[in-house]
Amino acid sequence: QETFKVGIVSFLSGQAAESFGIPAVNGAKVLLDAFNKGAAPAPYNKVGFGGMKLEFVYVDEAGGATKQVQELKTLYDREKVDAVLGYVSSGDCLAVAPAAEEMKKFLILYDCGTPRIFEDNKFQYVFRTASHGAMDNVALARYLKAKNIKADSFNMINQDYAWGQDSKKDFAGSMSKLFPNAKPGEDQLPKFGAGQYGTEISALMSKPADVTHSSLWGGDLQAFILQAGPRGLFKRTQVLLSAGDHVLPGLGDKMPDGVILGARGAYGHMSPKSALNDWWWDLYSKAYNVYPVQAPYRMVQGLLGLKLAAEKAMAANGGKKPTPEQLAAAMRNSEWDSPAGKIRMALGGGHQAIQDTAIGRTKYDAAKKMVMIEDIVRFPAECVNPPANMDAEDWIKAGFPGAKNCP
Amino acid sequence: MTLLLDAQGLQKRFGAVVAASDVNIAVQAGERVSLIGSNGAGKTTFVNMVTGYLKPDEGRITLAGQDITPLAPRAITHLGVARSFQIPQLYGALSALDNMLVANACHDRRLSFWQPARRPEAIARAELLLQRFGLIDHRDRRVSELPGGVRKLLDIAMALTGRPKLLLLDEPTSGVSAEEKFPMMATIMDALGQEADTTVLFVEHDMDIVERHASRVIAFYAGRVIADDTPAVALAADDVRRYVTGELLAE
Amino acid sequence: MLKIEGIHVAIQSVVALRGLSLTVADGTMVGLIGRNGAGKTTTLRTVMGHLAPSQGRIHFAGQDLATLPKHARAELGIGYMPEDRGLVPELTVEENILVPVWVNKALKVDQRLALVYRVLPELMEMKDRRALLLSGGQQKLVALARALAVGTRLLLLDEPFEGVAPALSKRLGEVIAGLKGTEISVLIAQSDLNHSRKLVDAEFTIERGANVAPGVAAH
Amino acid sequence: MAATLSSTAPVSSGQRADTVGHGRTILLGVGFCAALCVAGLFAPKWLTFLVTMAAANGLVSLGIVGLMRGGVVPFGQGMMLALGGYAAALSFNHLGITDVLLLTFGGGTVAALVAAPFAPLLSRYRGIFFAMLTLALSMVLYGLLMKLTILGGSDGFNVGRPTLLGQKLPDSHSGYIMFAVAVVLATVMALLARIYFDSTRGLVTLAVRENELRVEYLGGSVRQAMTINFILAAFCGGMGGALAVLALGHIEPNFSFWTTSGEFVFVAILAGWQSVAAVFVASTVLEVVRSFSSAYFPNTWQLVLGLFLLFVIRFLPGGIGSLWMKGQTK
Amino acid sequence: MAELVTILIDGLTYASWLFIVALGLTLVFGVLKILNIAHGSFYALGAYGAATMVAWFASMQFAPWLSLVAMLLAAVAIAAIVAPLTERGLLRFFYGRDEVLLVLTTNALFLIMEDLTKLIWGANPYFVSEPYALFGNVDIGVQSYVGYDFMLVGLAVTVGLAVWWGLNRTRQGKIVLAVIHSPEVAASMGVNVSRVYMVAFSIGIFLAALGGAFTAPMISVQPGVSVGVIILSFAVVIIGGLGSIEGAAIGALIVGMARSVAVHTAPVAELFAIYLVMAVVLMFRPEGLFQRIQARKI
Ligand SMILES: Nc1ncnc2c1ncn2[C@@H]1O[C@H](COP(=O)(O)OP(=O)(O)OP(=O)(O)O)[C@@H](O)[C@H]1O
Ligand SMILES: Nc1ncnc2c1ncn2[C@@H]1O[C@H](COP(=O)(O)OP(=O)(O)OP(=O)(O)O)[C@@H](O)[C@H]1O
Ligand SMILES: CC(C)C[C@H](N)C(=O)O
Ligand SMILES: [Mg+2]
Ligand SMILES: [Mg+2]
Repeated sequence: QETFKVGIVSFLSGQAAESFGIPAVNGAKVLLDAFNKGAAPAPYNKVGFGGMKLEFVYVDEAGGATKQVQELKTLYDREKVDAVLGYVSSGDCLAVAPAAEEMKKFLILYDCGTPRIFEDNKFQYVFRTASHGAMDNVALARYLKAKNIKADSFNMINQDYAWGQDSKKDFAGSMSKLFPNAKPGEDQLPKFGAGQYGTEISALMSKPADVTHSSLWGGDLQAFILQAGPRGLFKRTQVLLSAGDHVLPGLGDKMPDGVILGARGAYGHMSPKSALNDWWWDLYSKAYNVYPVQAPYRMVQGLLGLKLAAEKAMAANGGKKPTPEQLAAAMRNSEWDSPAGKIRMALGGGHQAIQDTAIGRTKYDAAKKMVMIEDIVRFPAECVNPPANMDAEDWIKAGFPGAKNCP
Repeated sequence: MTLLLDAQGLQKRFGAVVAASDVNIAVQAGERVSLIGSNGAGKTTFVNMVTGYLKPDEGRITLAGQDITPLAPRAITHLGVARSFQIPQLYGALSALDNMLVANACHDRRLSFWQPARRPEAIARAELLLQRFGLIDHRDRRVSELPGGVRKLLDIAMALTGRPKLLLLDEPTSGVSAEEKFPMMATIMDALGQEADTTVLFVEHDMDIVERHASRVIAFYAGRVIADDTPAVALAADDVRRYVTGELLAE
Repeated sequence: MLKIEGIHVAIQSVVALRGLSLTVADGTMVGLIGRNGAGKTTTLRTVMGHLAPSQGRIHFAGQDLATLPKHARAELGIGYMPEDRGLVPELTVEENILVPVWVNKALKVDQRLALVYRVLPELMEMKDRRALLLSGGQQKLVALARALAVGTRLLLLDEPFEGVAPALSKRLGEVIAGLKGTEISVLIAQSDLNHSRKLVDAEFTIERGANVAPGVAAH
Repeated sequence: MAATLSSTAPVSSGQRADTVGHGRTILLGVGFCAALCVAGLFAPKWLTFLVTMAAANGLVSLGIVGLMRGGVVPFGQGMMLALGGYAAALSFNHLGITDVLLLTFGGGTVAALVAAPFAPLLSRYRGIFFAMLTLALSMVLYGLLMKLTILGGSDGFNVGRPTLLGQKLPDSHSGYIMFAVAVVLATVMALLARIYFDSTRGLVTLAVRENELRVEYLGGSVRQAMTINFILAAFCGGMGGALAVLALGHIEPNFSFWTTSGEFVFVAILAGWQSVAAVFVASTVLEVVRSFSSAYFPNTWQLVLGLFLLFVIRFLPGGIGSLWMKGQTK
Repeated sequence: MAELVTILIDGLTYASWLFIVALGLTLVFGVLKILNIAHGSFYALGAYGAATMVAWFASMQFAPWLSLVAMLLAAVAIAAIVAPLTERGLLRFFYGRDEVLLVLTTNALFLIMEDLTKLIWGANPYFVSEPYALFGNVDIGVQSYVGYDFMLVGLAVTVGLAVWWGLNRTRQGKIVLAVIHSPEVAASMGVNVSRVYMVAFSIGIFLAALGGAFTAPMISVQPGVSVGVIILSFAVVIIGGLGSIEGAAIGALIVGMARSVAVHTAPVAELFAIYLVMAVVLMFRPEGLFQRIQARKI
């Protein structure tokens, strides 16, 4: 019997392992099991991929983009995987996408955020099954507007690589449209993995601002919160975290209340009510004793999309294992339901997904010993993602044309 | 006779230690001068200043009329000054032959990127000197494994490859066994004899060797020159007998 | 006191000693004579435990040294003066002399210092100079003093006269001669017999790592 | 891959086999290179790619070996990799130069030119300070590359497929052709390195490592030797960088990051300083170990790699080269 | 003016933990001639150890200030158990090898310890932030500082003085100098060289672990904390001069200040400010600010 082999690439070591790589891989593991048993709810209830047994190969994403390009070639050529699904870091995505394209092999980017990938390139074989980072920053600015939060001035602190740079650009752009009078202040760009932010926090405090935006994530974000909390930063400024949900289970009561944050989609405590979501939530939390945050959500939505595309391709080719071309054709412009709502491959010529998202405010629940999220505002995909054939930056600059029914 | 080396009014201090105090030494071409003195008298310091390793605090050193005080060791070497060392300075991990080949190569100032270092004519030249110093049996041994005396000889042989005008030997025989000292000194002097008119200054503690090989003796004490004369006269001087040879009791 | 029986020692792959034997009787002065490379230094380093013999044994005061760690020799009262002096450049002359005394609980600082200065009064005036400033010969003197400070029973002196000016070498000779008749035994490694002929009670000649003519010295 | 097994003849006592003939060396190198190119035709793609990268990285390490022979080890050779890589990548994208040979030599030349003004300065440094100063310089370059958005900023950028002598590389064989180019270039550089190492200058470099003072006292210039070696190492590093970029299709500031440099040093030490062939063998070995351990021990590959390193350092102190070069060090 | 004060304070607090770690690095190098890349791993171990200890103390309902003791104990435990194990079990087989080879050896150790820590403590982060609040806050102008940071400065000064005094003013220190200069001669003089090595290594590792333990409250303790520390402490000891305590202090201050000035005035330069300073210092002082005395060669 044939097997369909997927390379799963995510951080298994280093500072991004704990909050991203490992939960994501954990998500893949429970799902693999469910798929192979045919235990997922319809329409995902076929065994494996259309009857083919599914097999995963896990690879560590740590070590830099160059290493990833090498590893990717090895996955396709030596491990003979039929598809690769991976990459948290935008830097890695930018590097591997052209390599897969050059090799004419099927690749799904499941997590990374930089909008540039499908804006600067045309790909045949590469897809991203989740929204890019523009969504998160536009949504934050819209949330401020919706909740009427004072934002006459704003500081920013972001990591110094594609994700951080693009996030700050998109946020500043959205602010200048939605809050034309808001003055930008500090613009800190510490390097990825810095760990110690005392000096940056001083700099932020030297220039008091109404709101402070950050797209920090992983260990960096945790360290920043631990250091900034006791110094009272959260009391002096409204902190906005574009991707902050994943640190909540770990930080617990160390997370200050009232921080506005997103999850890069309607994930975790902001996920919508649905049968699929309930199934997934249970599956994951039973296995790992913690609820799924953004990384496993994005993993599951990528795998679900891949499964449907593979099965669609098999239906078209008479039940054989699909070639990369057939897979790509099936995936392009497709749509599917995920625990976080509908995923639509709407941008980048049908290669880049858009999805709904939500933003909320933290509130520690002492009884549950858990950080909950309140004041949630949901944003339909069109409100926070550019339309097809438009780059995120231009769309923001143009004042979000096409966004309708926005809260 | 022509004046080859002329050191005038050399002063050198190391903190509180006076290593040279108004040292004036003139050496004629072709002389064989022995530097003697108690330990710490400043003999090595003098050699170091002449060869540019140390700069005197004051004073001037000329070589054949040219001021060499400000020059670095390499420049002075190119002017025809070579030296050996109290503690042999060799290339420990290389064979004796390779040590000689390096000496050869450095002496040709134009080093080549492609000409093999181990080409027959270079090897032949190196072997000739090894032969002359009785080192040919050690040709292929790693020099860090060679016994002390052999290393001393090799050190001197390397100094000679450049056919120097002025050769300074810092204690060439110390650490060499008694039976070998004299033959060794003879070997060195013979080897020198075959190079035309090399002037030699050698630091020495063994007065028998001084008497046999020096045409002139300069004695140091506490950074000063306390005697400068023929061996017979210098070794008989009271200060020398008191401070250097120890024949008179120090006060 | 010290008894070396047929030791074989190789340094890396070079065999330096082949079956060397030698005895230093209590209170005597023994010369180990040989040309350069004969293996004198190797012998002393083996006694000090820095090289391990592949065959043979070394006994000191009835004890087999093979089982002892390197640093235990000083404690037994062996003072060693290495060929290259081995002073600590940052420390003063006096501190250098005291290093072995400090680590040896049986020795008293005052006593040992007094002894050393009595035997080598010229050290007094340089006692506060850093060792790095000394000339080669001066360093020999200090190294001898350091060996004396700890060597209550046996001194191992490696080429004590090498590179030493005649005046000083006379002094050294006197100092060593002055140890005669005390309970201290001495083993002097020498390539140059001139200095030590008169000193020693017995002489062992070594050539290519083996004994040549073990014998009693001629006075 | 390249070059000679032994031309510095063993210094075994009494033997006279130590005059050098370049002929045999060159023959051996060319033969080996041809064999490898043929073998590449039958090798799986991942293996040819792995060897291509090993050859490119090996070039960088070859430069380090050249410096190591003079007693210094740079911990910032990633800087040369980056210089060569960026030079090639930028020429490709902005100047339209696409020929792989041209780009590779261009990369080497740019790295050498940038290194040249620093070389006399660096020639004064030894030991860990040389290592750290080169590291500092490479990190400054890293910082600049991260910040200069015209150079792609922190994420670098991608490069298309190069051409060879005016010919486009066909889809099906581009990997093999890059492999063959890398192998040939590595062989040429290895042979040149062998000739240089055996030259009078090469011997003086060895002498510098043993005793600088004596070199100066013999009339040789230590600083000149170090300066030249540094520039040559930069050239090798630049070539390696250009090749790596063309094979990978991607470049980023990480090329100049200190951990990247560390790997080149590791390869150089793994190889030892005696044999040039060993450099490429070591480079391949490291690639293989890393690639397999990260595939088969995704959670403990660092542990595996670390144990491998320890094993090599402990049991092959003279490097892989010492397995067949029983030379100068006994 | 206020900005200047902020810059100085930030630089100083950053320098303090860095100094503690770098001091250990410089000590180990000074005595054992090993530039220890795995130093960062011991820092991480200290942080993990503190996480475990503090949590245990908390579960025993001990008074909050005792968590400081817990952190200290963690560092001591690592110095007492892991350091001798590493030194006896691994490093001693490499003594006397080339400096650079030793760097690689410790690099291998670093890789191994990275995965080992993960196997022991898992990938989840640990938070030890309780002690961070122990010393309250200090308000200076617009800034609010955490008293703990100032406590760290005090700790750094204390530790620095203690080590300096131990090495320069005690017999033990002079004996260590003898070992540094020549282990063989020192052993001949009766010094137990392997013990000196082990103790010096343990103290060095203690300092790394101490640094890790006392920064643990400010960071999230998780895989990857070791990497950043290594290169920073390298920069410190290189700027200061290898093996020099005074050098480590000045080096830490320079690095701390360079970073602080960059972050406050030109955030773009933060990434390379430290290396730029390091390169400039080395250009003028090729062996760092404080150089070790060399024995006379000729
Ligand atoms: N580089 C130096 N630093 C400090 N002091 C020095 C230095 N070189 C020499 N001295 C001091 O200068 C004095 C003269 O030393 P020098 O080496 O010239 O003596 P020497 O006559 O060669 O003695 P020896 O016969 O013992 O070799 C000594 O007291 C020595 O300590
Ligand atoms: N580090 C070493 N590696 C290899 N061989 C060595 C080493 N040290 C000494 N040897 C060899 O051991 C033999 C004995 O050397 P040793 O130093 O004991 O001689 P020695 O009698 O003390 O000579 P000297 O009078 O020159 O000091 C010599 O042949 C020498 O080549
Ligand atoms: C928040 C993160 C998921 C962002 C992502 N790691 C990126 O680099 O694009
Ligand atoms: Mg002298
Ligand atoms: Mg000897």
